Amino acid sequence: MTTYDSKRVAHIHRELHDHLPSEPALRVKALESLLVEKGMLNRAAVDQWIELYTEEIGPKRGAQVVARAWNDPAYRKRLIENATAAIDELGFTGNATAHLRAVENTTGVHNLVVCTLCSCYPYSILGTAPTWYKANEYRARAVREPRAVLAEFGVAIGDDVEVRVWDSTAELRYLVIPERPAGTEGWDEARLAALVTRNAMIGTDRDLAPARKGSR
Amino acid sequence: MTTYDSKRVAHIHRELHDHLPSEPALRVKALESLLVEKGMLNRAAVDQWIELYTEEIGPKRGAQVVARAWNDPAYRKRLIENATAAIDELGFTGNATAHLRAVENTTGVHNLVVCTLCSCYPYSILGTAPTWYKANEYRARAVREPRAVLAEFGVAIGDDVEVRVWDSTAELRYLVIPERPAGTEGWDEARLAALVTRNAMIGTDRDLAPARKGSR
Amino acid sequence: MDGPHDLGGKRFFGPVAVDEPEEAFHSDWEARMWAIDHAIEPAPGWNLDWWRHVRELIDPVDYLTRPYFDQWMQIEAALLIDSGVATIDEIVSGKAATAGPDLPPPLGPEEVRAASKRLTRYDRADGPAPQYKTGDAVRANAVGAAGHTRLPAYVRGRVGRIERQCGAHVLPDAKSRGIDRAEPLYTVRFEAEELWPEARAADAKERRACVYLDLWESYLEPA
Amino acid sequence: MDGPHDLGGKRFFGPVAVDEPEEAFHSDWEARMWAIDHAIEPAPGWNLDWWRHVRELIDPVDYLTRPYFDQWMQIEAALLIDSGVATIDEIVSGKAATAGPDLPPPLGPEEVRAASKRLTRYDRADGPAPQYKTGDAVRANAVGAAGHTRLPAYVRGRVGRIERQCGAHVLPDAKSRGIDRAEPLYTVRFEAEELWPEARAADAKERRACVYLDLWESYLEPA
Repeated sequence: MTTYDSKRVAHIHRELHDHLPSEPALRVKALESLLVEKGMLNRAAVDQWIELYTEEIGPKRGAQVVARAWNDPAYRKRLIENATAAIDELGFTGNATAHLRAVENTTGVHNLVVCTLCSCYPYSILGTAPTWYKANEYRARAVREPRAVLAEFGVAIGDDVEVRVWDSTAELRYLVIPERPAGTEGWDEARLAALVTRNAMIGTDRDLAPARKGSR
Repeated sequence: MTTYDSKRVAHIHRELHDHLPSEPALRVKALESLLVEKGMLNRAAVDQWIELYTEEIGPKRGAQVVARAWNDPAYRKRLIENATAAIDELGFTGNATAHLRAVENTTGVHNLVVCTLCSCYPYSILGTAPTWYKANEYRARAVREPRAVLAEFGVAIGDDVEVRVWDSTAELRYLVIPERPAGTEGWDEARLAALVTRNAMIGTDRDLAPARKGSR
Repeated sequence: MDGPHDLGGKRFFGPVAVDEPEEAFHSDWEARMWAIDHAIEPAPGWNLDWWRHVRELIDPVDYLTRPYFDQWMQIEAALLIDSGVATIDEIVSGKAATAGPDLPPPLGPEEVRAASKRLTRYDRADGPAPQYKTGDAVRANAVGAAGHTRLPAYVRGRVGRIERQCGAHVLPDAKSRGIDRAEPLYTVRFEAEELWPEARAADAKERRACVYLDLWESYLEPA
Repeated sequence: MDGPHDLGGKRFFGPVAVDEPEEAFHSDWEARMWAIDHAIEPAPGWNLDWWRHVRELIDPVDYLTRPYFDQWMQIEAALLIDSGVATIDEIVSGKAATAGPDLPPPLGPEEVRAASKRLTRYDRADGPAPQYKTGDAVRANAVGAAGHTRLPAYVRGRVGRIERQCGAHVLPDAKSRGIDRAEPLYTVRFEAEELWPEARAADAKERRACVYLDLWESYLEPA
């Protein structure tokens, strides 16, 4: 059984450090083999998880949620009030979205999501997290110098805009609803969804104007 | 001129990280050559510094100070009151000892010196600092779990003893005066000094009883 | 815990690597490690808060330097060893010397879709009532916690305002020790000027900014 | 500055490498780097507080992983580049492309002994009088400083007692920006129970312990 003993585990980590091969792929391969031999893992389930998150579960889901909110004020209201219930209408609830909250960008507000302590992320609507989101640099800097971080993503935030950074320290997960760009009046949900980038839903993208994408 | 610009220097460090060879010896060799070419360094002075700190300046000096304090109560008093002046009597003032303070171990008190923020050390009486003193492990742990650290040095500290850790955060430097061990009555300074270890003067050694050293 | 994971506000990390291909997985081993973790019961008695704490306990330098999913591998290895399911030799060799634990059969491929839709709730309807209300000024504990906690160092001792009550959620500090105890949770807003000394300067570059954190009641005191 | 150098109290670093040969230098390159640093004027306008800050600004992972004297090399390289004395190409190649700065001739071997005896004092007789006296309770600033400071994170927001007044010493926070300003310095004692949550437990392993730090007046407020 799990011991919940911090010192014991720190010692185990040092042993692992000393004995594991350096190459991650070799480490994972051995772990997978061992788990299968122990009867704890079905390799076909691994394949299935990869397929599901490669083919189906990803930022396209979040984009669809955002597009619907742009086109349907009643849906937008439900999304703000209870995001978990609102994404469930589209069948998108699941991994890490039992306590989802949607936060809205406006002319005067920009939202940015981070997890400084680990890598919390709303998987079932955004898919797997980008590497930069989980990296030391983003985790350290997003709360302290969000404008400098956003500038690296090509996003300039004026002094008149309030930047709200959401540090996912509990089991709440955050979805940024970007502003609907001008020039998209009358567009249907699918066409709008194609404008919504993954980064816009994390907050590291802001202006989704179609011209910028060179599109349509 | 020096810019005092933190961001600029952080950027320079990243450039250095990207361009310097990984091997420290190669880095230092190139630096030395460059400084000589720039007229900023005399190689013979480098050799002289190494010789001085290898042959002459080292923990033997501190041991002599401690031994004198053990044998001469008046000297001990002066050492406690103004350690810089007291070591100057022996010609030992110099690098990093302009503001020296001596702290005494007793039956009920053990002192331990650390520099959590960098590696401050009283060079002119203890010589160059041991690698462990400058290492992450010691710097992180000495203030928080001094008994556990001392145990790794083979030093057991009872619950009845107060551990005082001195974190060298300013330009004061610390010298621990260990307890004079029993069984050394009548010993002269030289004989006593041979018992005093470098670690005892940092606080990572405590019991200097001669039997323990298998001596004399 | 004062560990390497507590990165918020730490200075002079380099630029963010923004030029990353937008794909679910960047390599085969990363994909497999991610999926293994979703396909197994990591260890008897484990929970997510303990899992996070086990990551925090990775050697500080390894924590900051080893690839992200390599750390997942090491977490799982540590969970297996800690709970007595595997030995370090088995982890290194990839060969089982003894039988596995007495767990239900592993997740089958046909069960993956349902598992992906499963909601794990952390709120507890029967938890205690909240002591603070929206708008209250609160100060985060100055001292932190010896074990796992979700109070980052950068808000310790700082004053913020309750933005909203979130109900009672399971307290990670307790859960990571195997105890399921709910406590009122709040979203708390801290102004940049309260958190960062440079934000107080008249010529501060990072103006008009704030950070929201979700903090449990025992992390807070009235301010 | 909230940087990687602020190591005091950070958890789960490994054992101390106690089995180290007791010799002045462990390798030739370490000895030479140590001695180079003692034999040069590192850069025009440098001072020791700036030197320490330049070390703190090393990439956080490099700070925690590169050998100690390798970091001295990198500090000197950064000082030379920052002050315009050398370019990165010169540092890498070891070959000077331009003449050196207009400094006095370097230290000669015959001057080394005298240099080793030189006392650099940091107290200032004409500095301001101290506001606190021995026995006063003081609380260390909760917020820290954006630039170089000698207030470690582990005492921020904690209460200690003035053990003694140390006179007025040059403030590193200012000196590292090129400003020579003295401020009263104090040795302050903090009890382990005030600093470390686990020391408050009834079964705490680390009993009867305290930490003394030398702190400047502007780091403190009355408690």
